[in-house]
Parts: sequence; C-alpha cells; structure tokens
Amino acid sequence: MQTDWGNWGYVALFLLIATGFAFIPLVLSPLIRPRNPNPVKQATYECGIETVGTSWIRYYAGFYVYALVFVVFDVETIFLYPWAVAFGLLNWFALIEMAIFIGILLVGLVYAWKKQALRWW
Amino acid sequence: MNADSYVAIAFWILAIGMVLAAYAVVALPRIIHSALALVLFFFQIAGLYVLLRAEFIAAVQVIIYVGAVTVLFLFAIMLTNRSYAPDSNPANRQWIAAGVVSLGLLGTLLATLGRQTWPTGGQVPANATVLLGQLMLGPFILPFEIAAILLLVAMVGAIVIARES
Amino acid sequence: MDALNAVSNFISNVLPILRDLLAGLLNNFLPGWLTEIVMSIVSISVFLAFATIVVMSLTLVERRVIAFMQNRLGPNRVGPQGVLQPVADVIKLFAKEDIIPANADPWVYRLATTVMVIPALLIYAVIPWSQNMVIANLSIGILYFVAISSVSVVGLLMAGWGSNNKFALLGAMRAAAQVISYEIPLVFSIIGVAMLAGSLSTVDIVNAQRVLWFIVLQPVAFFVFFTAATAELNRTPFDLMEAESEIVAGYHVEYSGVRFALFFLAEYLNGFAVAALATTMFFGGWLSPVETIGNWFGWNLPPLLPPYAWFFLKTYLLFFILYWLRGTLPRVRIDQLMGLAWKVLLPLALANLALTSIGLYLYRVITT
Amino acid sequence: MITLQHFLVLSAVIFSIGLYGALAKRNVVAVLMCIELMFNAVNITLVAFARYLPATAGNPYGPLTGQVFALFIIAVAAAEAAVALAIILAVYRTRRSVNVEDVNLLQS
Amino acid sequence: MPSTLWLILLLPVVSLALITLLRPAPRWSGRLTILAIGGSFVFSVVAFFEMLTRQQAAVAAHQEVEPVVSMVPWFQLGKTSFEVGVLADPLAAIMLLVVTTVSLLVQVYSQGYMAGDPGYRRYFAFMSLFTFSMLGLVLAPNFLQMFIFWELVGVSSYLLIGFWYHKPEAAYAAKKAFITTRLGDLGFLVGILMLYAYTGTFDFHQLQAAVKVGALGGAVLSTAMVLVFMGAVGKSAQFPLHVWLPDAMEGPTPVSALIHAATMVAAGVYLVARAFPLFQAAPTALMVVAVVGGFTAFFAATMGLVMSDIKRVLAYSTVSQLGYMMLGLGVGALSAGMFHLFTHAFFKALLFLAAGSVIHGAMEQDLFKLGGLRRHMPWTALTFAIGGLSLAGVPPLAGFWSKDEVLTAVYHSGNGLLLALGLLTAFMTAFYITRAWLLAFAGEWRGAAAAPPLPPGYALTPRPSPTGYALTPGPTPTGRGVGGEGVPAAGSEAGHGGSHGGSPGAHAHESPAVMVVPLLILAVPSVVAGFLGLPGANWFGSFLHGEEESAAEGIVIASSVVLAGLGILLGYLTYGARAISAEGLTAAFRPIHALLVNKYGLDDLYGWLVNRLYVGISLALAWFDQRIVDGLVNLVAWLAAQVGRGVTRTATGQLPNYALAVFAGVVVIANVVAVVAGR
Repeated sequence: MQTDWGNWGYVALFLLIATGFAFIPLVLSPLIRPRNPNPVKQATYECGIETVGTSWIRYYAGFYVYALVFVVFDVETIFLYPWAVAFGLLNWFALIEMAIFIGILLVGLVYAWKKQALRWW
Repeated sequence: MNADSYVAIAFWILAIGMVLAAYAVVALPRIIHSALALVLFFFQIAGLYVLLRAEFIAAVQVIIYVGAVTVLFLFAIMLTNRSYAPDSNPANRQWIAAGVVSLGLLGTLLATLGRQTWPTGGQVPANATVLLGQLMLGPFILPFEIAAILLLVAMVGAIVIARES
Repeated sequence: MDALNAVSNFISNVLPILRDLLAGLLNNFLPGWLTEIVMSIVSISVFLAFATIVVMSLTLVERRVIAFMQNRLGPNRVGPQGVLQPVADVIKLFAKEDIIPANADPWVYRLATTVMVIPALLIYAVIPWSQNMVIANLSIGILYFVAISSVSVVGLLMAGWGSNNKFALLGAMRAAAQVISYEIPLVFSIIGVAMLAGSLSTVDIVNAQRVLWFIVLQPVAFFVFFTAATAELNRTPFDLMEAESEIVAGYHVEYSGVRFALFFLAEYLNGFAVAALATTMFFGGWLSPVETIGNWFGWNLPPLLPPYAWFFLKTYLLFFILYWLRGTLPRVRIDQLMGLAWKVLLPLALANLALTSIGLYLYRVITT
Repeated sequence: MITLQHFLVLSAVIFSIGLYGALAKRNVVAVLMCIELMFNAVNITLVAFARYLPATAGNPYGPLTGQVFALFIIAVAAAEAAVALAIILAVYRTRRSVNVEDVNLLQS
Repeated sequence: MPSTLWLILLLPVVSLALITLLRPAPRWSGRLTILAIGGSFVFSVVAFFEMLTRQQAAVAAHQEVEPVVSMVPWFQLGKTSFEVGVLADPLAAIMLLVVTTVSLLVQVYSQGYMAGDPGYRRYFAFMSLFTFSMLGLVLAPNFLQMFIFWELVGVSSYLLIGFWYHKPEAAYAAKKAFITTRLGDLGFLVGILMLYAYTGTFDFHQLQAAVKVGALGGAVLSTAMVLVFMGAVGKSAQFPLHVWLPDAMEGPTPVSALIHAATMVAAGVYLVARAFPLFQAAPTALMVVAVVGGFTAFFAATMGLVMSDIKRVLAYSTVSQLGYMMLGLGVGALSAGMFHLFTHAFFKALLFLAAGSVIHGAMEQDLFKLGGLRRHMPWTALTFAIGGLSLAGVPPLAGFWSKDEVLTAVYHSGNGLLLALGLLTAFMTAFYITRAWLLAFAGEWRGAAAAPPLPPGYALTPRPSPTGYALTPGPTPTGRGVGGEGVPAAGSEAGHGGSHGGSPGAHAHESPAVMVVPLLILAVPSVVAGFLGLPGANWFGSFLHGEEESAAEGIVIASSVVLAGLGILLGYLTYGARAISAEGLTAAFRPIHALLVNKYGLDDLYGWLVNRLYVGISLALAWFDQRIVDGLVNLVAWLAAQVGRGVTRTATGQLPNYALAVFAGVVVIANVVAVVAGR
C-alpha cells in the first residue's frame, strides 16, 4: 500500500464508523440502565458538601499564558516539519536558515523563562 | 462512482457542514457553543484541504486551529466571561446594518466570481510537504524568518499584556 | 520449504488474505465501488472491535500487574484468573444510571465524551500493524497523529465546562494546560525521526528502520517522546488532573455510567496508540529484530513471528513501562510538571534536533 | 465535478458570515472568532488556487505558492489571536467586561 | 573656475554654519569669519586674474568675453526648470574684488571695534551671512537668484542695523531700512516678473538675447526696467527712498562702512550695471536712472552740508555719491558708474572706518563736540583726510578720476542740467567733507571731559540725536555701556581715563592697530585706484567693455577741480581759519538751513503718510477685514464646526461602527469600480 491521496477515503470512512462506534454505547446503554433522576442526584458534586456560589470563579491567568506560549511554539514547530522532511534535499544554507529560525524561537523561550511565565505559581 | 464523485459528495457534505458551523458560530446564543461550532468548522476546513490535496495544510489546520487557537479561545472565554449565562453571545445594535453590509459584500463577491473565468489544469505534486519545505527555505525564506520574528513578538507582547502584574 | 514459506506468508498476511477472499465473494453480486466500501467498513469494524478487546485486556492486565507490584492479588474472581473482569466492568458501567447534573450544559456535557473518543479511535488509522495492515497510509501520517491527538484537549475542556462544576472546570483547565505544554516537546521529538526517515508516512518510517532502529539514533527523542506522551495521557506520575486530593477527580468528576466508560476507553486507546507509535517510530514497528540483526551479519534469519505479532509484542512491552511507572513513581507536583515540559524536555528536544540535523548533514557530506 | 468556482463561492459565503458576525457581535471574543472565520475563508481560496490553477510563467514558485501563503496566514492568524486575546484579558481585568461597546477609548 | 566661484560663494556659509552650530568662543568666531572671507578674497583675486586672462584672450580674438557660468538645477515647475548657479564676467569679477576686499578689511577692523561686545559671535555670524548674500548677489546668473540674495542682503542689513536691538533707535532704524527698501523691492519683483511673463526666463543672457532679437522692447521693457530700477532706488538709497540710509548709521560703524557705504548700497548700482544691456534698450528707463541719480547726488549733498553727526555727514555723502554712480550709468557710461563704485567703495569705507575710529577713540560723534583730535589720533586724522580728499575729487586721488569720468560722460550726453547738478554736487562735497575734517580733527576739544563714573546697570551713552545724553537702562556686564553707539570696548573708560586724564578730549586716543592697519590699507587704493581708469588709458573701462572709452574733456576736468578747490577753500575759511562765520552763514540762509536740517521734511512727510494716510486706510481695511472678511471666514468656520459637531456623532468610539463603515465602504467602492470599469 503506497502513500496515496486516495487513502484519505479510508480515513473518512474510519471517521464515520468511529463516530458510530462512539455513539453505540450511548444508544445501547439507555436500554438497560435505570433512569430516575432527583434533585439531590443531579446536584453539582463537590464531595457531598453543598455547592457555594456558581462555578464561575476567577481562575488563574497563568493558564492563559501557557496556552499563549503553546500556540506560538506550536506554530513554530509546524514550520519545522516541511524542513525536516525536505532536509535531505536542502543545502547547508537551509541549515543555517533553520538555525536562525530556531534561534529566534529560543529567544522567545528564554524570554518566557526569564519572565517567569513558565512558572506555575 | 469515480474519484470525482467521491470528491463531490465529500465537498457538498463539508460545504454544507461548514456553512452551518459558521452560521452557528455567529448565531448561537452561548459563546461557548459558538466556540465549539468554530472547532467543528476548523475541523471541516481541514477536510476541505484534504480534498484540495493540501494534506500538510490540513494537518496544520487541525494542529494550530483545533489544537491551539481553540484552546486559546476556550481559555479566554472561561477566564473572562460569565460563560454559563444563556445570552453570553448577544448581537449589538447594528446587527441589521451589519447584515445588509455582509449581504452586500456577498453579492459583490458572487457577482465578481460569476464574471470571472479561471484557467484550469492545475496539479498538486504528490510530495507536497517536501516541496513546501524547499519553498519555505528557498524563495520564501524571508517571510519564513519574519514569521518567526512575528511569533516571537506576539509571544513577548502577549505575555507582557496578559500577565497579572 | 515452499510449503513452509507459503504458510509463513499466509500467517503474515492473514488479514489481507481474508479480506481479499471476502471481497472476491462480494464482487460477484455488488458493483466494484460498493464492494470496496463494504470491505472497508468490514475491516474497520473488525479493527474497532479488536481495539475494544485490546483495551479491555489492557485494563485487566494493568490491574493485575499493579497488584503484583504492590504485593496484592488484583481482580481474580470473574472467570479464570479474573479474565472476564473487564466484561463485568463494562456491563456494570452500561447498566448504571447516566446522571446529568441539573446545572450542566446538557449538549456540551454529552458531546464531550464523543469528542474524547473519536480522536482516540482515529489515531489508529495510521498505525501500521504490518507492511500492508494499515488502514490509511497517509503521506503526513505522523503529523496526522499529532493533529488528531491535539483534538482531545477540546473534549477535555468541554467536559470540564459542560459539567458546570468548579472542580471539573479547574481540573479541565489544568489538564488542558498540561496537555498543551507537553505537546510541544512531543512534536519536537518527532521531528528528529521525520528527518531521519525523510518522510512523515508511518510505513516509510518503519521501512527506514530496516537497518537500524531509530531508538539507537534518537534515544533522547524517544525519552522526550515517551515522557511527554505519558504526560499527555495523564497517566501516573503525571495524573494531576485526576488528583483526588486536590480537585476531587478532575474534569470527569460528574461523569458516571457509560460516559465514564467512554472516557476510560479513550484514555486507554490513546495510551495504546502512543505505545504503538513509539514502536513505529523508534522500535522498528513490525520489523523482526531477529531478521534485522541477522541482516547486519549477512545471515538470512527467519522473522520467527509474523509482523503484526512483533508489533503487538513491542507495543505491549512499551505499555508495560507505563504500568511500571505507575507502580513505582509518586505523583509529581504541578509546578514540577510544567517545569519539566518547558524547562527540561523542550530544551532537550531542541538540542536533539540540532544534533540530529548537524549529524545528518555531516553524514550526507561524508557519504556523498 | 467540483471546480475552483465551488470553493471560491464557499469561501465567499463563509467570509460574509464571518463579516456579519464580526460586525454584529457584542462579545469581543465572538468578534475574534468571526475574524478567524474570515481568515479561514481566505485560506480556502488560497489553497484552492494552489490546487486548481496551473503553474504559469507569472508564478515562478510552482503550484504550491498558495499553500505557502496559507501557511503564513495561519501563523499570522495564530499570533493575532494570541495577542488579541491577551489584550482582551487585560481589558477585562480593568473593566470587568468583554463587551465591545465598553471598550470605547477611541472616543475622544 | 566654476569651482573657484562656488568656493567664493560658499566659504562664508561654512563659517556661518560653524559659528551658529558649534558656537565657538567669540574670538574664534571672529577668526573663523576672517578666515572664510579671507579665503573668499583670495579666490576672488584668483578669479579676477583668470577673468583678466580670458578677457585679454577675447580682446586678442576680437570677441566678447564669455562669462563663466556654472548651473545646478533647483526645481521644476511645470515644464520650466529653475536653476541656481554662479556667473562671472568682468563686472562680477570687479565687484567680487571690491566686496571681498572691503569685507575682509572690515572684519579685521571689527575685531578691534567690537571687542568685548556680548554679541560678538552673533555679529560675526551676521557678517558671514551678509558676505554670503552679497557674493551670491554678485554671482547671480539670473534675476530670480539675484532677487533671493537681494532679499538676503536686506535681511542681513536689517539684522546688522538692529544689531544693538535693545536700543530703540537701532531697532527703529532697522525696521525703517527694511521696510523702505521693501518698497523698492516690490517694484523690482514686479519688474522681473514682468520680464519673466514676456520672455519666460530670468536668465540675464537669455534676456539680453531676447532684447537683441527684438522679442522684448518698447514700453514693456521700459516699464519693467523702471520697476527694476525701483529696487535699485531702494537698495542704493536714491531719492525718494533714501531716508533709511542716514538712520541706518545706528548700526555698528564697521557695518556702516561695509554695508551702508561700500557694498550693499552699491548693489543697486550693480543691479543696473548687470542689467545694463536691458537698460540700454530702454532709453526712457535710462533717463529715469540719470535724473534720479543726478537729483539724488545734489539733494543728498545739500543735506550733508548741515549735518552735525559725523556718520550722518558720511551717510548723506554716500547717498550723494551713489547718485553720482546712477547718474553715470543713466547717461550710458557703464564703466564710469562702475569705476566710481569701485573707487568709492574704498575711500568711503576708509572714511567710515576712520569715523568709527574717531567714535571709538573719542566716545563722541557730534562734530560740534569733537575737535583737535589730530593730536590724539594722528593716523585716523591722516587717513580720514586722504579719504576726504579722494571724496572731494582732489587730483590725483582715486575719487577725482572716477568722479571726473562720470562728469565727462554727463557732459558727453549733452544734458546741461545734469552736468550742472553734478558740478554743484562736487563743490558741495568738497565743502562738507572739509568741514567735517576740520570740525573733528582741527581746533580744540569742545566736548565733555572724561566720562563720569557710571552707576551700575546704566550706561551714559552719547546719542546721535540732538537731545544729547540719555540714561539708557539695560544690563551692563563688567560696567560697559549697553550698546551705545561708539562704546564698544569693555572697560575702555577706565583705561582711557588713566592714560589721558586732564587733557582736552581727555579719553580720546588712537585706536588699536587692528583698526588702524585696515585704515592704512584702505588708504592705498583710495589714493591709487584712480589710476586704473585714467582718461585715455582707461584700463578699467577696457576691462569691463573690452574697448577704450572716449577721451576726457579738459573743460569738465578743469571745472570740477576748480569747484572742488573752491569747496575746500570755503570750508577752510569757514571752519578752519574762521574767516567766515559759520553762524553768520547759518543766519544768512536760515530758512534753507532749517529745511536742510529737517532733511526737507521728507521724514515728516513719510511719517505723515504712514501715520495718517496709511494708518487711516489701514483702519478702514482693518474694519473691512475684521467685519466682512473675518465674518465670512467665521461663517465658514462656524458652518464647518456645525457640520463637524454633527459628524462627531459618528465618531462613537465603537469599533463595530467603524468596522461597519469600512466594509460598507468596501462594498460601495468595489461596486462603483465594477460599474465604472465595466467588469
């Protein structure tokens, strides 16, 4: 089996079947399971203690900083893939270029590091 | 049933799905639902790229948009909004005018497209990823490096802005 | 000798042969394209059923192995040696009531499980059980894995948000932060392999290891990959999102019954897929080590086992490492967790990348 | 037979939807999401051009130019989203709102 | 050669830039200026001799000498491109020589005269600016550039007259000079614009060519040239715009010597000379030049008879001599006018610098308070005498030859009235310069004794005005007078008092060498410069024209010499030997004397014109402007404001509104373009 664009057909089919597969339990289980909800059962679970306030509280913005750094690095990583695959066909100049690229990326990493953006608390 | 038919079926499924998803992004009353519709939209666009034989772009689409940008959006929503409110994604006062302008733009675009004919006969090479690598490190090296700097600047800026001082 | 070869060939390609047989049968009364579709559906369904069984076996084995490590017995009541324990678990989970919290966003809550499970299944499309036993040999195969596995973080956040529970949401955000943090070193570690193979196709990558497994050339990449993958799987010692002591039970605190079972399924499917991909990328996939080592010395040794058997063996061994880690290591602190991803694994991966590219370039200069 | 025109029309429709959302939404995050829609609509056209237009003398870089462009747009869009959302967080910290209409420093 | 010219032009700019930008120590700014102008001088000499050889070559080949031109494009207006550049022909070469020589000597002199002045650096910066402007004017190849430098010269003149700007008189005089010359400049501008309108060029040579082929001529040319001459009238202080020059003596004396005697005022003459071919084609205009020149010569000389201020005497003398030059040009004798300009530059600069020396040394400039200075300032007295005799036209000094040449030319023109005016002027000139010398240097000191000690912060300043002394408040660093005319040196009082205490003219003393040496140097050309233009061997004229001038007329020479001698005699009899009572003369001619002292009431007339008529008209116009014009403007502004207020509502600060507008615009524009382009 060679790599072939046509193989995506199998992926599409796989997606369909996997979706079906994921839904089968959800469809089957109601047939055999009980269903008698009550308010206590449906209350938000916090180890049995009465819930205080809404679940909307202010979360630590550090989460977002992680996501931010992640996005940037993700994009940069993606840019590396074509280079990696084409590496055998590229000359030393491309190596230098990529070194520059990764160097810039490293500057970002060092910055984030020094700014304590990568520290949890 | 040849390859073209499969492509056509896939296209129409994806096209309808994408338009619906895009509409859902705009129309759903809860911002988080909009964001999830956006995820669906991104995913379908990846499918569209596969149809266009841009497999690498499709993968990038999923990795960047579904895996990264969406997370950013979801985090932002969860960090800022009272996202559980039933009307967290309302329209503003100018929605009618916005609709008119959008429809006008659509009409303009469609009219322009309708008058335009395109040359045919394009072929995407099989080893597209390798060629992309050669292109990006060859003629497009400058945008490539600038993209790196842009991302660096974006990261630095975003960290400075987002951090709680 | 011919007979032996024939048998060996049959065993090696048992599934494709069976498939072709069925296809020939169907071709008699169906148009070609429909046959193809039906055949694909059949093979995929067979595969999915198989995957489910594998996951069930994994849970049982895990419990038994951990129990042995902790000097316990583990489940051994249902069936001989507890073999039927997973079946009993599945039935129990199916039969349990599906409680949806009153405050939850019902659709997001429901869809979250699906969004977790489907990508976990989709990864298997590119896993090459043998030269011919791969559902779709894509030109971007390994990137496909990266892409699909990155979707699960959305499911995670959906589950956390949809539950409308402080702890679930906090757990989901923690989990998401962890998953995305470890995705970077993971993706970086794969680049080295892609460079060596000159392709992203999983089949090509395996074939590139006919002479030498990449674990020899890329030990650092393997270490980074495996560590990051473990963290992405939220397995011990990186299972902070489920840290009962801190945030109840993470993003799936509100889930019960069949939905919980699906989360579980997704987790193990992901775990097995990661092990399978590690096998593919670093341990020569379906290639027989006997044959490979023989080739070094010019001996024509038999593979001993069919390719898919080698593949399973290697994957199981890798998965065993996960059990082992769970049995031995304590849970890390969350700041250590994040620090590890950004301050250890990422620089390691970058260094590895630099070394690999320079080494590969020098190798090219020397050999040409 | 699906042609280039199909993709372009699809792109136009999605772009218009995104535009409507960007103009009519009150939540800044929603506006940004709609802008992402627009970015993606543009990317569709670029990739479709790469697929369907023949390599001509006017384009010395071969048929994949559109894909390269799309790649760069994705990078730019990601950076844009990151910075924009960071700004939104910062504004939210001071104004307790993500309502576009509450961000009116442009008004003299 | 062109690079030489450019260097001549640009060296003073360099020193100006260095002084203003680097702000060196004051003495260094002086030296810098001298260095730059010295460079210009050297290069001028080089250029002059180069021009000389070219001229001789041209004469040998029986050709017109080709001017040296170097142009660079300046800007493009429509299809016409404008150029700036340098042009040198014999006329310019001579003028360069005059300007740089006098300028250089004056700068050297200024080092002594201005020593210790707080504005020392500024002074030299202005001087550099002036020299640059003057050289640019001289080298200008076209009317436009000439006009620009003309105005620059005017500006530097303004700055230098008002150099002691804290002195109301100086500021007033500066304004007066600037505004009065502007009147003439307006005519000049209109004139060259007229020329441009009819020919499409500002270039001298193209204009000449246009005249030659008959493209330009008749009433148009005459009108234009009269207008151009208006510029010369203003700049060269010809009647009726002469009133600014005597007042301009408020500036430092070296400035008066350089600008208001030797060079700038000669710019008008130079302008006429430069445009002489054009004037020749317009006899009416030439006639105007002659009449104005002749009248001014006479008119100014009459006022010179009665002035009591030594510098004013010289100022009116300057006006008068400029009139002579104009007269010479007006009767068609270019070389005569220019020759007089040439010699006059030297002896008048000499006279002014000597007067400056007197003022510097005696702290007094009222002739009736001076006296007996020849004992204290022998060198000054001697040089002043040389300059005076030259001015009076005593043979064989320089002034004699040039004045004589002018008178000869007038005689040849056959205009008896003008000749009479010229001869009368010669007589009066001899008289008033003799009077000035005798009053200043002969007899006994008539002024106050040593200056009283000054209270701090105040300076006792001698004024040129009849009111005498006045206390002028102002900052007095190190106890020196605040910019009183003739009190330039810090701490000079103390030094003077010590060395000359008790004697008449107690503090009068000879000036330092740095001032005397230039006087001596200038005295040389004042004596000998005339030999360049001897009748019959007129080297000067041949250099300018490439051909010999007409021979001298014995009768003219004789009568002018006799008249000059009579003037000197009369002066001696009146102020030297006291044989004739000056008071008696005054009493005899009391109404005329009063008229003369009041400068014919012209200042009052102008004052009335400006203060009453002009202000009245201005008030009416102001009312119109404020009510009607401003009303309209305000109406428009009010409307705009109302519209703006309305439009402000669209500036909501709401991003979606802006984005909506942007995209609505996109849609509209795209459709308009589609419709218009038909695509």
